[in-house]
Amino acid sequence: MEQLIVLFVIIPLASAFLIPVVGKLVPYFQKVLTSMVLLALTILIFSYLFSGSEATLIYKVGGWEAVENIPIGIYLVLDGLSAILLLVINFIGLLAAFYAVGYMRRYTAENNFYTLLCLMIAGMNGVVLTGDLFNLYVFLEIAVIASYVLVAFGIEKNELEASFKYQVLGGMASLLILFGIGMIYWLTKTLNIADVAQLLKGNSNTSAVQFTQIVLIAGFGLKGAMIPFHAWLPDAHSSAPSPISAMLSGVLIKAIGIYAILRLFFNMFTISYELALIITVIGTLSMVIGVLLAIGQWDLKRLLAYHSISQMGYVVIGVGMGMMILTKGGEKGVAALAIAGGLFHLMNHAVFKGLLFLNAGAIEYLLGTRNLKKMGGLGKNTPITSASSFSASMAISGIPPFNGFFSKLLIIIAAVKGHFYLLALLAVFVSIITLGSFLKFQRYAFFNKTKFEGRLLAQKIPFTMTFSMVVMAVLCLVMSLMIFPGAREVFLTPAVDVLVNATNYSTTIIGF
Amino acid sequence: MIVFIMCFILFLVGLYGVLTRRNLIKIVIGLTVMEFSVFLFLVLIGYIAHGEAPIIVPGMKEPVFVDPLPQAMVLTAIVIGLATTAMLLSIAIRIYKKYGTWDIREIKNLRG
Amino acid sequence: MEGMSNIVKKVTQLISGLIFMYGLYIITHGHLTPGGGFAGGAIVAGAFILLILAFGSKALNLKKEENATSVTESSAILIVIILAAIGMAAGGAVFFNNYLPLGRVGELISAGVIPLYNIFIGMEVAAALLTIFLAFVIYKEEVLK
Amino acid sequence: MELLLSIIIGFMIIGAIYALHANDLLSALMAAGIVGYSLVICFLLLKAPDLAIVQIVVETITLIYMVAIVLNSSRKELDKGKRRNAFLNISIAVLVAFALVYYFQLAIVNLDVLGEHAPRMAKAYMDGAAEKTGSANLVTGVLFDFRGYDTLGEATILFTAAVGVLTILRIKGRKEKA
Repeated sequence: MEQLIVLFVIIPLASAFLIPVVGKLVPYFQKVLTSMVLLALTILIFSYLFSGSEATLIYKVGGWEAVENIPIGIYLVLDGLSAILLLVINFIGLLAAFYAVGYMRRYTAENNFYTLLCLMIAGMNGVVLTGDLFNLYVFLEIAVIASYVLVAFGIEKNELEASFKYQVLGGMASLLILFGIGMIYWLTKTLNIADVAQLLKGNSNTSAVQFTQIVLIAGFGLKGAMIPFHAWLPDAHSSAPSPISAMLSGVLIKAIGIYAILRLFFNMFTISYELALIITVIGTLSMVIGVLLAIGQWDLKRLLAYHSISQMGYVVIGVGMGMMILTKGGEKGVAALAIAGGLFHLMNHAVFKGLLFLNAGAIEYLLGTRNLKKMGGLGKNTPITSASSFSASMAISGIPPFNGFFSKLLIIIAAVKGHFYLLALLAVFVSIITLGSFLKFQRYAFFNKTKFEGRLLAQKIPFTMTFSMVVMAVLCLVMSLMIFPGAREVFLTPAVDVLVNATNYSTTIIGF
Repeated sequence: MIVFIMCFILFLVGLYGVLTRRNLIKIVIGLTVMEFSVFLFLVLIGYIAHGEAPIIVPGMKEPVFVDPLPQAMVLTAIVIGLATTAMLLSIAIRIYKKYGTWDIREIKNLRG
Repeated sequence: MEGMSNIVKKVTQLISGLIFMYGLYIITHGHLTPGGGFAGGAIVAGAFILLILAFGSKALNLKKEENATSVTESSAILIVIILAAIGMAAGGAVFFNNYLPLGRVGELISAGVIPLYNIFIGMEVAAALLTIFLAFVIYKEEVLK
Repeated sequence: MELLLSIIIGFMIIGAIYALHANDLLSALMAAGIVGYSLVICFLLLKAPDLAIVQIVVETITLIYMVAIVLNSSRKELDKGKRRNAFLNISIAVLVAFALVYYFQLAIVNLDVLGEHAPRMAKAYMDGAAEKTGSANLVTGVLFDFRGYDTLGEATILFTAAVGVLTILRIKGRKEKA
């Protein structure tokens, strides 16, 4: 299994380079190749998860062994946290790519679409796997530049503007991250995350380290669209083609924004109380303001984009609370519960937000409009879309049988146990508003009496789109089983261990 | 010490340009200025006094080399900057064709 | 985009061959002198851009050129990733392993696989920059029409 | 050395400010070019010949791209009505800049000064580099052998940019509804 880690990056890259060459000659080549590649990667990550090996796998690119215990090459590290992120990236990527087979017939240059999708996934896989700071920056750039283009794929006026704003803010965030990496290299003279963790173990409260932490939070916060930096998200996610908004909202802001903050601030910097406070405050702001902004929206995709911000807030407060409890020396059980809630919500959100964007795409495919007021009466002639959208809406607003309920429940229980009563109250309040706005979406889109007066663009939704939606809808139910001891050990516990006892990340690598 | 502060000031000038300029091309220029300052910052960190350029010339006796790692990082980052600028320019020219102006405020009220 | 005056055309005819050769020199001597795949590739692309600027876009069928450059670009980087993957099969069975003999420092044929990487990455950079420039030129042609 | 560098960076700052406030876009581009080429001088002073070559060529190509776009577009800056509270904006900007610089200065006060850099990860790259990678140019050795994985990512980024520009500048975005 050790040799197979690199395949997560080589296979998507090789297929991305192959598609422009072969794609022009063989018509269906790029669609089939992309789906096969992503299927293979999903099976690979499932095999790692179910092998239950628990050991963090380390792959030294180029075969450079550590010299006097100082790592000199680039290390690829696969542990619990990166495993569930890889699962989310590749599985949602597979479903989005399969969905896109039917949806992208309306667009020209499909060859480039599949190349850029493979590059984005290769970039995200590279970010999640790497154990080296500058390598994280390079692969982050690959994923982000591919997403800039995919946002502006339809080259309409508003898509170009949205992509330009996204690119300018994304470029600034990348420079802040590079600036932060420069500061870390200045402090510790090394780029390997585990090595930096060893060096920074002692003096983690000097002003230089705090300045670096703030710069990095600003950079990754901008990439993860947290509240003070969320300006680009509604335009970018609403103007992208639907499978891409599903990937952006469901996966990209997690793999690049949240994962990087978790990895750097838990495993690299020694966790401090002020840092945990900043992260939790940002999370709460995102949660509350995100949902308040979402209420007044009538454009379906913008509504979903704003909800992404507020749901990200849930994940961030879950993890922030865990960090606060750990630094305050509270009992590890509650901290593990909070972090488990945050990570579980991260996986759930990827599924139901992806499904909601796919539904929006199906509706747009049929009616050609995204405005809730103009929609209506879809309940009858598109049973599958309305059923899957119903299950996704119930999941996002946290109704019992669906997975959203269990992850929010974990977060709220942890908040109550950790005496964060205000956070628990806010979490419930935001969940109710989310339910309200999604009932509005259901009523207007599916159960509205008024017949849709415009011309139907297509009679029926292609098979590939319905198949992906059905699979995701079923997932919304199946994933709630992850809370029970059977499945939890496989998925959640290793990831939570990585974050709770954060220091043994560096000991396993350096001690190696 | 003064050099690092000047470098940071250059970063702030670029940031000021990106945030306040209304012209699309000037925003791209502001971004490139920010890139320059970050590249300079990285190379400044790797400089060693009386160090030699990191090329092994046969006639050298016991040379002290400047740190090659930040230089490798900056070489990669320069080409990333070129790729980002090319992307920004291609979108800027497309927006210019659709609206006929480089000015953001003009674009906002043309959009209506 | 119409070409420039005859003086510029004549000078370009003389110089662009030289620039092209200089770019190749920088690529192939990447592991001996400063420069390498990236710098050399950009210089080679500069030579071609100079030709297009001087002789205007009528001189060559741009659309065909663009496809040609994007295909060379994809194949060049495909070869780079295959070279790196060969490392997995040969030597220490590790990605990006330097499996060819290193030879003596300072000679042209030394440093194992590095010159091969240099050459193909130089090809890829030149083709990428040329594709981007051709895309701009073709787009301005469409706009003017 | 430090004095010489700070003078050059001072000129770069002035050039950048002019580039952002120039009326005509072409002169703004020229000023941006000056800033780019003075960066090349800094690289040469800091003993980084590799970067000097790459920066010169990349700066030239960036200028060619920008001028190719701006040449026959509306180059005059549309500044309808000088900003009424120009003085207020500038003072706010200077104040914020001063606060950030003060905080940055506080952060770096006890870090190594320019020149005193004891490499830790890079030490293995430098001593005995000829035997490990066999390349006389250490930076190429680091780029293609110690950290070849970065360079693969790097070449992919250029590939993405090329495919991206082709996608964005294509003529028709969507097929007409049949």
